[in-house]
Amino acid sequence: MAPIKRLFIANRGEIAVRIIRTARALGIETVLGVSRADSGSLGAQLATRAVVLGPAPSKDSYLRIGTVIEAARGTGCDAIHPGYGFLSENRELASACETAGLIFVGPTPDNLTAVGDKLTARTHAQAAGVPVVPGGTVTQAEDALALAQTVGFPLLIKAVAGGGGKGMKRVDDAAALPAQLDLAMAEAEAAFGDARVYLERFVTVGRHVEVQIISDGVTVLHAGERDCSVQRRYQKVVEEAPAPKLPATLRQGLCDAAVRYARHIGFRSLGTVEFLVDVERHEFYFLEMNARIQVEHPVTEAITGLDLVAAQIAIAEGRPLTLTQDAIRPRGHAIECRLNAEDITRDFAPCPGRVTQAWFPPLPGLRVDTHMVPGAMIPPFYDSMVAKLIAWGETREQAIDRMLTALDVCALEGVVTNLPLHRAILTDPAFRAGGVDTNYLAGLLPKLGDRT
Amino acid sequence: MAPIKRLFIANRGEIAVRIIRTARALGIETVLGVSRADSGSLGAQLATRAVVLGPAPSKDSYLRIGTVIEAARGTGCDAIHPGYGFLSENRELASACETAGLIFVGPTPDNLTAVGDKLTARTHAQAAGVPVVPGGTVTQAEDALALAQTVGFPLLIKAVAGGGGKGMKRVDDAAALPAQLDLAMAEAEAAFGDARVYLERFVTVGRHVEVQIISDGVTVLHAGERDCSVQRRYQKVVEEAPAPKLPATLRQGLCDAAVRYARHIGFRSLGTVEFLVDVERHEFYFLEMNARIQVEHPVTEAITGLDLVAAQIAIAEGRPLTLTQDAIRPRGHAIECRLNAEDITRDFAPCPGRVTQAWFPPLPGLRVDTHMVPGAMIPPFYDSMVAKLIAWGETREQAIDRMLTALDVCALEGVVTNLPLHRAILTDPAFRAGGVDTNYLAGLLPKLGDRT
Amino acid sequence: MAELTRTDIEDILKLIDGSDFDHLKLEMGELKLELRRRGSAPAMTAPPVPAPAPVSAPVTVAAPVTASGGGAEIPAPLLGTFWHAPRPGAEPFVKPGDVVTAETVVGIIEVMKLMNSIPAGIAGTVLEVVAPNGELVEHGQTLIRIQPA
Amino acid sequence: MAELTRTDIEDILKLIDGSDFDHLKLEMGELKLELRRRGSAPAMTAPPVPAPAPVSAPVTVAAPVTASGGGAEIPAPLLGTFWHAPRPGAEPFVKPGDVVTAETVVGIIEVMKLMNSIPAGIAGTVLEVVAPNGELVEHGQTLIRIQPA
Repeated sequence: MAPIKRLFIANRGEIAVRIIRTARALGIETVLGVSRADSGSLGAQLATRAVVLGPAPSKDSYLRIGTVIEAARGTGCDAIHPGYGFLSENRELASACETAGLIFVGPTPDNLTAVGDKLTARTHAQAAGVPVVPGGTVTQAEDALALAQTVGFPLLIKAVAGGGGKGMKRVDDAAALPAQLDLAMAEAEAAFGDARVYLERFVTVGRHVEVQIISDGVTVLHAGERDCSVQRRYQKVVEEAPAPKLPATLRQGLCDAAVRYARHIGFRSLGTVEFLVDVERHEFYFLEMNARIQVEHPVTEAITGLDLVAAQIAIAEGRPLTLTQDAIRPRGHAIECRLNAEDITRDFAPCPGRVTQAWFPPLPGLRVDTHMVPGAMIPPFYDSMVAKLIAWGETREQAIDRMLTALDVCALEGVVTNLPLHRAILTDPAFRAGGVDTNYLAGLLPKLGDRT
Repeated sequence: MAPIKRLFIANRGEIAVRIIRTARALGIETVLGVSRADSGSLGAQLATRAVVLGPAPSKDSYLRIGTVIEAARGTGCDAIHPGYGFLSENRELASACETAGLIFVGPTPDNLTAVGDKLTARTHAQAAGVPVVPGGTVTQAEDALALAQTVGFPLLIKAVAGGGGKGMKRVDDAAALPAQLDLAMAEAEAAFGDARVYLERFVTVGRHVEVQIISDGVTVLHAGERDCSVQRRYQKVVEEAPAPKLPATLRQGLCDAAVRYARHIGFRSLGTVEFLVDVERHEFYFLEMNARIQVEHPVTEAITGLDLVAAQIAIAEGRPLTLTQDAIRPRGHAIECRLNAEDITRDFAPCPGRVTQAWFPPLPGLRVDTHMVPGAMIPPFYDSMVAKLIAWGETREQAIDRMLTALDVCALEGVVTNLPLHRAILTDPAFRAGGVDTNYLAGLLPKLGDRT
Repeated sequence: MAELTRTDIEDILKLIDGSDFDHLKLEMGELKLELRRRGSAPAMTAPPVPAPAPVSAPVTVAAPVTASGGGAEIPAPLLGTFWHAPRPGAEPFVKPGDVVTAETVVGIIEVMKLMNSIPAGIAGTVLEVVAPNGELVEHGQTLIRIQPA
Repeated sequence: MAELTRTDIEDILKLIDGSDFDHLKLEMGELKLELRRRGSAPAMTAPPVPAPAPVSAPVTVAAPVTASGGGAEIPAPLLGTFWHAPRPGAEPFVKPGDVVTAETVVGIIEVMKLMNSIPAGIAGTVLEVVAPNGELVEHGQTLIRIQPA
C-alpha cells in the first residue's frame, strides 16, 4: 500500500475541480497540469500548484504523455489522475507511469488493452457469458436464413470488409432476406473484393443503460445502473439513476453481467460497463467498458452516498475494498443535466467566451460540479461543457422538479448555453413518464422551435 | 389574495441572496435596496434591479423606513421583505406598508407589538399557559421564603427598580436567603429608593432551544425545534435540528407551547418561539418570540424539505396554508456553522476586507448560503457573517462529519474567518456527544489556544 | 466583470504621480477613470479619487466628479422622488443657463411626503437637469450638471 | 483578483494609441503592463500585445516581451527539465556576457529522456540564465534573458 501524498491531475474543467475536491478532503496535495488557455481556471486556482504543460491545443498539452509524466515527476507527485477523456484510457500513459514509478489512478495497462478496442472487448464479453448483440458472419446465402432465425428481425446486413455503416441494409422480415442478402453480397464483392457479410440484430427501441463497477481486482462490486438514453449524436445530455421503469430482473441481469465482465478481465479500478437494452425483447447487449471515472458519476454518488473518486484513489493506493455489495443501498432518484456552452438554435454551435455571471442556487438536494466563476473563460479548444447540475429527490418526480427550479434560478450569463434544451426535456411528458429510448432526443428537437 | 409580482428586499448579505433565490423560483421580480457599500454585492447582481438607498452606515440606508417605502413604491414593488435584523421586526415599517398599500412579508403590526418587548411578551406567555422563568416580586422578608419554595434554588435576587444585572445576588439555599434578602433590599433602598426585589429561578445548566412556527393566522403549525446553545456572548455560532438528546416529552412540550403562544397572539407569518431548557429540572421557559425569518432557518429546511421563505411569501399573499402538521416529517439531522470574518485569536475582532477566493465544494448534503464571490468586499459597517454552511446527514454524526469535510475543503481566502473555531467545536468530544448547554462555548474557548 | 480595487487605483495614482504625464483617461466597460494633473486642466480640479465603491455595478457616484462633457454633477443626497418645481405646474427651480450659488435650491426630493430642498452645493451655471421630474432618484444619482464658476 | 480582460487591454491600447504619450507602465499586483510607443524605446520594439492568457495566474508568458530590467526573455518552448550544460560537469552552453546568434543553443530541455536543444531565437548578449539547472520548467517559463544586438 502506497498512500498518495501529491497527486498530479492530467485534466481540466469541472473534473479537475472534482478531483481536487476529494483530494483536499483526503489531505492529498494536488498539481494541476494546464494548457496556457487554462492557466487562470478555477482548477488552477484551487490546486496546490498548477504547471503549464504547453499551448492551448490539446495535442500540444493535455495529450502529451511525456510532458505529463515529466511534469508529475518534476513537481514531486507520486500519482497521476487522468480524469475522463484526454489520456484517461491511454495504455501508454498507464505503462509510462509504471516505468516512472508513479501510481496511475486508473486500471492496469492490461485492463486498458482488454477494453481498448470493440472487437477484443466483445470477445471478452462472450467469454464471460455477457450477452452481445446477436449476429454472425455469413458466407453463403443458405446459411443466412438459419442465422436469421437466431438473430430475429429486423436485422442489419453489413459487409465484413466494410465499415462506417457503408452498404448497411435493414431487413424487416424473412421474405425480404434472400433478395437483400444477394444484393449485399454482390455489393460487398464489388466494393471490397470480399463477399462476406455480417448479420446483426437491429434494435429498434434501445435504451443506453450502464453499470458502475468498483473493483480492487479481488472484490468486484457494482453501484447500480445509470440511464443515459437522452443523447444527441451519441453525446449524453441527461443521465439518471436508477434507470426508470426498468424491470427488476433486467436490472439485476445488467448488474450481474457487468460484474461478470469486470471479474473476467481482472478489472481493478472504477469502470462502467455500457449496455444497450432492447426494450421490445426485454434483453440487453454489451456495448463497451469505460475504464475511467465518467462524466455522469455524480448521479450514482447522489443515490448511494459514495465518493467514487475517493474509492478510485483508495484502490490505486492498493487498499483492499472494505465496502461490500450489501452496504451499497441506493436511495431516491438522481438526475444530471450537462450544461454546455452551445446554441441550440444554431445547430448546437459551441459558444466559447467569457462568463460574466455564474451563480447556482444552494437548493437542498442540488449539487453543481462546475469550473465556472464570474469572469471565467470558456476557451474554444476543448469541449463545451460548463457545468453539471445534479438533482436528487426522494422520487424521480421530485428530482426533476428540483432540477427545473435550479434551471430557473441559476444565473449563467455572458455565454449562450443549452439550458433551454434541458428545460424542454424536463417538462416533456414523454421524458417525465420515464424510460425514453435513444431515439427520444432526436424526435424532441424538431418540436423545440415552437416552445423555446 | 394578492399575488406578489415584484418584491422589494430591505436587507443585504446572504439573506438578500436567499430571498432572491426563492423569488426567482416563484417567478417574482426583485428589487434590492442597497447601501453604497453594497452596490456591487452578489445580491445587487442577482436582483432584477438594485437601488442605492443611501451611504454605507445602516442608519442612513438600511434603517431608513421612509426611504425604504419610497424606494419600494418608486420601483413598482408591491411587497417588502425585511429579512432578519435591520427593520425586520419594526412595527413602524409594517404599518407604513399598510398605509402605502404594500404587502409586508412578515407579521401584522399587532403581532409585532405583542412580541416587541420582553414584559408584554412574558405576559402573553403566561396568559397562553406557556411556562416562564418562575419568580415574583417580594416586598417583605417573610414572603420571600414562601416564594422561594416555588421558585427553588439556586435563585436570583434583583432590585425591581434596578436593571442590567446591577445588585443581582445568587442564593444557593434557604439558609442563606434571609441575610442575602436583607442585604439586597437595603442596597435596593439605598440605590434606587425602592426596596422591592424580584426573586427568579437561576438556571445553572440551560439550553437554548427554539421552535419554528408557520401560521396563516388560522392554521398554526410548528416545523420542529432547533438547538442554538452554542453561543458566544449571546451570539449563536452553531445551530442544529433536531435538538440532540432532548427527551421526547420535553420536545413535544416545547412545540405545543410554541404553537399555543403563536395562536394566543393571533400570529400570522413565520416566527420562532425561543425557550430556555432547564436541563437539571427537565423544564423549559419562554424567552421571546422572533417574528421574522431567522439566520438558522436552513437547518429546519434541511430536515423538513420545506422552503420557509416561500411559505412566508405565500402567507403574506394571503394564501391559506395547505400544509398540515402531519405532512411535516423531519428526517435526518442538520447542522449550521456561521462563518464570520473575525479573528478568534484577537478576541474575535471583525476582519473586513476583500475576499480573493470563495469556493465551497459541491458535497452531497451540503448547502452554502453566502454572498461571497471572488473579489467580494466585506464592508466594515455591518455584521461579519460571510457564509452559512449547512450540512445534512442521516445521523447527527454524519452531518457533523460532512461539515468537517466542507470546512477542510472550502477555500475562503483574503480574509480571516472563524473557521478554526468551527473545526474545534465539531471535533470536540463534548459537542459530538450532543446536548451541550449555553455555557459550553465559553468553556471551550480557553482551550483553543492549544489546538489551533 | 473587470473591477479595480482601491489598491489598484492607488497604485495607478502612484504611477501617474511619479510620471511626467498630465492627463490619463481610462475607460473600461462601466468604469471611466480620468486623471488630470493639478493645474493642467481647464475645468475644476479633480478630487484625488472618489471613494472606492465597487465600480462594476450600474451605480453612479455621489461625490462631484469630472464628467466627460465637462461640468460638475450634483448627486442626490438621498433616495426619493425628485421634483423640478416647488409644486405641479409651477416654474422649475432652475433651467439650463441659470447662474446659481452654492445655496440656490435646484430641486426637491420627496421622501414619505417630506420635502427636502436640494441646494446646488457649488456656484456656477446650470448645464443640464439630468434626473427626470417626478421619478425616483437613488442616493448618489446625478440630478443636474453645473459648469463651475 | 484584479484581472484585465482582453477587451480591457484593447481598450487601454486604443486610448494610448489616441494619446500623445510614448510610455505607459502599469503595475497591479501580479500584472505588469508596460507599453512604449514604437520608436521611442531604446530596446526592441514590443509586440502589439501578448496573447490574452488570463493574467492573474502566476504564469509568465511565452512570447518574448520587454522585461523591466531590459532585454528579451527567452521562454521555454515546452515543459521539461532544463539543463544548462550538455552533460553533468560540462561547461554550460552559455553564461552572462556571451554573445549569441539566434541559432546558438542556450540549454537543453529533457522530456522523457529526450533531449531538446533550445536555440536563443534572437541575437544578442546573454544577461542572465534565469531558470535553475536540472529543475522543471513550465511551458513559457523564462529560461534566459538576452540583450538584443
